[in-house]
Amino acid sequence: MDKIKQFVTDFGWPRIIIFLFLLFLFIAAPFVGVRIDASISDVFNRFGQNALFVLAMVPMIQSGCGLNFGLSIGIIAGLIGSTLSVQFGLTGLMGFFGAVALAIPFAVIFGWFYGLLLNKVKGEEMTIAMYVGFAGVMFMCIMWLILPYTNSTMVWGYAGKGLRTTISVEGYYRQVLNDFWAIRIGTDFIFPTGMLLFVVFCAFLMWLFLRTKTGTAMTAVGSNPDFARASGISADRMRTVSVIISTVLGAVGIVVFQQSYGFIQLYTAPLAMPFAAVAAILIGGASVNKATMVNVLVGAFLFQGLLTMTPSVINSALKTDISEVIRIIVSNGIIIYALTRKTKVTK
Amino acid sequence: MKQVIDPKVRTRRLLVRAALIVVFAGLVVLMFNLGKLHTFILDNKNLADGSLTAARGGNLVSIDGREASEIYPGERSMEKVKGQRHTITVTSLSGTDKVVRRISLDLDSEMMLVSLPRLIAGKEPYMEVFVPLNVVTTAEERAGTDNSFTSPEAGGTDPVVIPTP
Amino acid sequence: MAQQGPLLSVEHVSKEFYGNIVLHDVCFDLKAGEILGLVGENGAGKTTLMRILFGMPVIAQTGGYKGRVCIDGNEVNFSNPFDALDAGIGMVHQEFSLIPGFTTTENIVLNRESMKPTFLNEVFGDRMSVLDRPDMKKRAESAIAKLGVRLDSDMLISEMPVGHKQFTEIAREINREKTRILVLDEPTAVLTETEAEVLLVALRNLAKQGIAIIFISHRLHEVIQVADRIVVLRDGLAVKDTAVAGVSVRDIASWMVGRSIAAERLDAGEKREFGPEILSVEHLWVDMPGETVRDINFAVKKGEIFGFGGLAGQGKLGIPNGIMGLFPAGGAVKLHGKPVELDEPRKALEMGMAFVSEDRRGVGLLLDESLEWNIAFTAMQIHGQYLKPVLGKLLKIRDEAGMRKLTLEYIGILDIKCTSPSQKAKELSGGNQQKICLAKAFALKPDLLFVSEPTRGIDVGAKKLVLDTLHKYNREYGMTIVMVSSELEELRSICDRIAIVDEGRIAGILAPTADIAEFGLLMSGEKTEAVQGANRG
Amino acid sequence: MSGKKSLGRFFTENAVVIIFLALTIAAIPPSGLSFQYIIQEMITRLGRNTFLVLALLLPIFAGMGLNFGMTLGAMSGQIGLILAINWNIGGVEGLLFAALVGTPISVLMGYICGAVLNKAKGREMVTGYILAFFINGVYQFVVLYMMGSIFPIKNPAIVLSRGYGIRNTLNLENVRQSLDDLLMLKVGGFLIPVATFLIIGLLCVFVVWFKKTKLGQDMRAVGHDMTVAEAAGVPVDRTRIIAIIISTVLASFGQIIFLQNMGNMATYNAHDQTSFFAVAAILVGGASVKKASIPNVIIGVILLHVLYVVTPRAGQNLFGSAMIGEYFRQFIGYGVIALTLVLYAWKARQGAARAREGLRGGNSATAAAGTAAADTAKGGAK
Repeated sequence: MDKIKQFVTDFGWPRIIIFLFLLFLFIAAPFVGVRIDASISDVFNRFGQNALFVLAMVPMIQSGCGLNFGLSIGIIAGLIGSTLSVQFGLTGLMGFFGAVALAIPFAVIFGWFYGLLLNKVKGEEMTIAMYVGFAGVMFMCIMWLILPYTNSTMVWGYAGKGLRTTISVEGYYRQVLNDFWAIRIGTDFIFPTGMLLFVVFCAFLMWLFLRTKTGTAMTAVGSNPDFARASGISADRMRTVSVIISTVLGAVGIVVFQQSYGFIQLYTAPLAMPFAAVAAILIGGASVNKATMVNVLVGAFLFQGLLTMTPSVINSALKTDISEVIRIIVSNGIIIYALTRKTKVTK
Repeated sequence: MKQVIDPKVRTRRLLVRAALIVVFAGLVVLMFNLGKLHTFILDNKNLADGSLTAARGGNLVSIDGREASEIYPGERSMEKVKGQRHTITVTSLSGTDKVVRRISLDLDSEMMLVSLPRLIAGKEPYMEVFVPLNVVTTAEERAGTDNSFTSPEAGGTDPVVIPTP
Repeated sequence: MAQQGPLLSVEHVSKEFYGNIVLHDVCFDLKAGEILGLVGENGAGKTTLMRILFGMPVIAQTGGYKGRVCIDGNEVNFSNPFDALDAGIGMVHQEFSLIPGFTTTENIVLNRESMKPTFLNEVFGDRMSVLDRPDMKKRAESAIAKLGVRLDSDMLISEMPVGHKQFTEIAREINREKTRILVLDEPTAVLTETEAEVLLVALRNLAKQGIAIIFISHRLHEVIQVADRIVVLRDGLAVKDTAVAGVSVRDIASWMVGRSIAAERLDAGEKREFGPEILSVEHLWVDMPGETVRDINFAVKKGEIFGFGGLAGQGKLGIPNGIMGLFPAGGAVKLHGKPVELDEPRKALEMGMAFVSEDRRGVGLLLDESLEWNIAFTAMQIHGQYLKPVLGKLLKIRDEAGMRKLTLEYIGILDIKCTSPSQKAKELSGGNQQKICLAKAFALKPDLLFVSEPTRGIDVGAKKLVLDTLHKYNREYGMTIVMVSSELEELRSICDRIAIVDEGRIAGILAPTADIAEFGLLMSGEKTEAVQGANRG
Repeated sequence: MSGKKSLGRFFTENAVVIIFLALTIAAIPPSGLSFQYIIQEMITRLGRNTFLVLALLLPIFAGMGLNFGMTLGAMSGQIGLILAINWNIGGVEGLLFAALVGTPISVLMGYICGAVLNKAKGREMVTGYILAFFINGVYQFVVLYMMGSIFPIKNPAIVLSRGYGIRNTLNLENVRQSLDDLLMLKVGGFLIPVATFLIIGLLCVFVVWFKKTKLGQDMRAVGHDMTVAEAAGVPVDRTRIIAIIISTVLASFGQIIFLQNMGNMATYNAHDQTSFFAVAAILVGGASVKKASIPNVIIGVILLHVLYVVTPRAGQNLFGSAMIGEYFRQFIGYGVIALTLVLYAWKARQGAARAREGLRGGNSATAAAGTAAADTAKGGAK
């Protein structure tokens, strides 16, 4: 009994409610005429699309920088990589990995500057990260208009310059990961093996990294910066490293997202993306200063499950589009919940 | 710091606060009354039964002393007014006849159809509630914020209009 | 006035924290207009006594106290400091409780501002009154005048010298009309000598106006100068309660530190021989808040246990923290003759020094991590130990098995009581946490170990074990140890030499067998002949 | 030397204002807009936005940073307006009605916001920001699903054709600019909405007066040092909640003033950018997270909005694309918020570091200098 109580306090009521709610949705789905196999397939797909963004939260949480509201910086790097890949006409797996390879250097450079900045503003990271992210996105909006891209699939036809808002990657790297070893059962169930393998591979790398000397030091910095300092660790360096890794994961994440979704979305599209990732990892049980691989996987699954199931089930049951509102309330509610919980490390 | 409040002061404050709540409620009601808009539809048409005909040559109609508008026979005109008590002055364009009527409306009457011939003739009821046949319906719109940040597909809050190709 | 009964009387007050007796049957009286000097070492019970007097919630939370505190002969029992304030007890804490961006006046009348009611009071309560600034200024100035010092009532606190801040604090307490008893906790600690002089005069002024004062200070000559009567606390007992007349600094010092039983040496009669000089420190300054080190010079020989004693706040804690690079520091520090880069903890660790911090929970431990992490972490980061290659030596990751083995080893050696090596550090008791900190340092196999307050807040059994362990490592592995402690007895039981730090400088270095009164005098900032001799030698 | 130094200090302290001023002035000529036009726009926008920006002041005094939760007030004001439109209440009376209805709602919202922020001390800003998102969900639930179904809505013109929920865009013609037109003066070719400015002036007087009250003083104390204030018996949490409540109520009035000037209202988006514009304006005016004044507000509104007026045209003329100007002004808005937050956090850390320098003069530093440094360090650590 005590153990259950302990579990409840550790995990938190909001998360348990969300979990039960999702469970209820799955049970209710067949009764309101929602195909369960299509839903599950959809959940897997969206899980794969978004898991890397959620994973990108881990290093910064671990190093004590808090939630990465500035993930859009990484996403921008990814967008640069993917547009360059399309510009160079890379296709298939080449296109995908080309985009990733082109994005990573930008992500490292952006992440490095972003990390330096966050080191200067300890204690205010989250608010500043958010606005740095916003400002970065708006700056890139200008850049998308004036950078000299020429590939006709990407450029506005009538003006001859400036990138389109939405660029199809059909014929470049659309679904290259999804289709890799994909398992089709019936008409509606597709298991995107390749994408999930890639996600698992990234998660494994992160798991390994957290076990290296540097990863261990990073966790210690987040857990107790004074202890780490007394053990000869430079907190600033570790924080910068964590920010760079987070940014790189954001960049890779958006390319994975694009190949599954089929489009590159530019301009203001990245503005809102970090919030979904933040909500997901918090739903997964992470706090503002502690996160594990389990939090990532559970969180991404729960959150994406919720996003998939609420519209289909609730809307068919109530004949309204109320799911949007539920989504807003749930995802922001969980962030508020995490922010207002007393945490040990207060700076 | 604990502060012991004099019971006298406390009662006084309670009274003041209660009074303020009353004033607040009163203000709401007052604003409702003063600000309530009504629409007059001034109708200068012959009556269906032919008992009365529209004034020939048209009328000048002024509500609450505002600038008068000309209404010719067979015409309708709309006037928005604030509050419940109004004066309608009808002058024939020839300037011979002048009729002044004071009207008091119910709070919940939105649109009133005023028949000018009846009004001029002083024949009750010269005013009836007007119910529009069909509510203005525009093409169905998708309500709500056009996106939420939780759905990346929707593409983020987009305060900027982006040209489409 | 003074002929009446005592204003405040403390009768048979006892207090224990979790079985630890910190006050035992303390009695004293205080009359109106009297200044009582309260002295004692750190941990003698002064702070606890004042907390009881002031109704701090921590007292009630830990089970209350025994005995009675009476004001005007009526027993009082405050549940929070505001009750105490209402009863007329004002307290000036060691740490300033002032708002830097406010003026003197605003601070003096903080939350007791003069107000003029407005019509909005009727709606939103008294806080909608407008401040009556002229009256506030008048009141502040009258409080300052009462104190008899010069203080600009419109100056911002942030622009003031420290002394004026202290006066502002006192003025705030006497601004309360009710204040009849004023408690001052180390009011002169942050003042220069001239400022302290002014303060003492001001206190006498106040006493003449009938305010009773409890004056807590470690500067014994100040106590003698200002107090009418003196109460000496030692280990929770009021060992002396006497008029000040005819008492010398030396007397008080020996009452303060004197023990009935002599320190028990672990090495009675052992002949000690040391190697060459291992650490030399010249002109060390350290900017550690509350423990500023100004100018420290000393040298330690190989195999020696060197002790630092002194009262809290005098800078002894700053020495290891500065050398290990945890706080900004300067000066010349040499280990094995090679200069140590200050402000760089990694360099200090790599050169073979290790540090057990006094701030166990803040600096010493990763409370949310396992014991394995806590013990092996520093060794992993500094020496690259407890890592194993994976993926064909591409990457090295934590060797969990190795870490476990190491942890089990130290759990055995230090008798650490825990459920498993993967238990979280925060779940252990204070004594066992301290052992983890020691294990962490030992795992580095250092040439020189700094231990700071190794026995603070742990029980008697654990204390002995910690000291024995240090002794063993010194004797068996020849580990040089620099130990900083507030407990003189502890230093005397284990150290080969003891330096007493006062106001950021070494007041003197004594042999552990030196007369106890010598230590007391050094701590009180009094130079003795013996010390001057020792310094020359 | 001191003259040079103080000039330098003036520049660093007002860096944001100066950069903005330069940027604005530089963007005016390429925009090709006449001064006549720009000044008229400036007057209009000053009337439209100032009240909202003023709502930010009290939480800054109380040390709670920029109140991103002011959006809650904006939503309350919008509910008031929706009801005024529903019952067909027009003119200034309609606005007053909306404000009266909005007040209790915004008090409740302010209380919720304050209570939540008290639980998130040290990260008020990000919490307030997310709280605005959260309450936005609740607002949508009420307006989109409950209005017309549970709360009866009389006016069919504002209800979606499905029978419940409010339409995306509301026409506010019944109250459009009724406050502005109440007392419109024409001075030298410029239209000046005197009534609006009078209300703004009244609020400024209130703010100045409020700072002199006991509550205002308590707020300052809490803003400077919560621990000391608490020790002195100031009810810290309560004071912070009151600051947020007042701010929320003012924001609700501000949004009503803003919308009456705009003349129509995007039911579900009108509040999205409220806090963004207000915060950007006050920061452009030279305020920081801890310090703000009425001049900051006025300078900020003028500078930000003149820039907002001229950049799209300047972008069009310079780059041949109005979009660049659009994006540029968004970038500037977000950028200035990020920049001032960074500068503030950085300065605070530098200040703490400088306080320590007193000791580094060397080992012969006098005792007095040492204690002073130690003391300021102690103060800084608090």
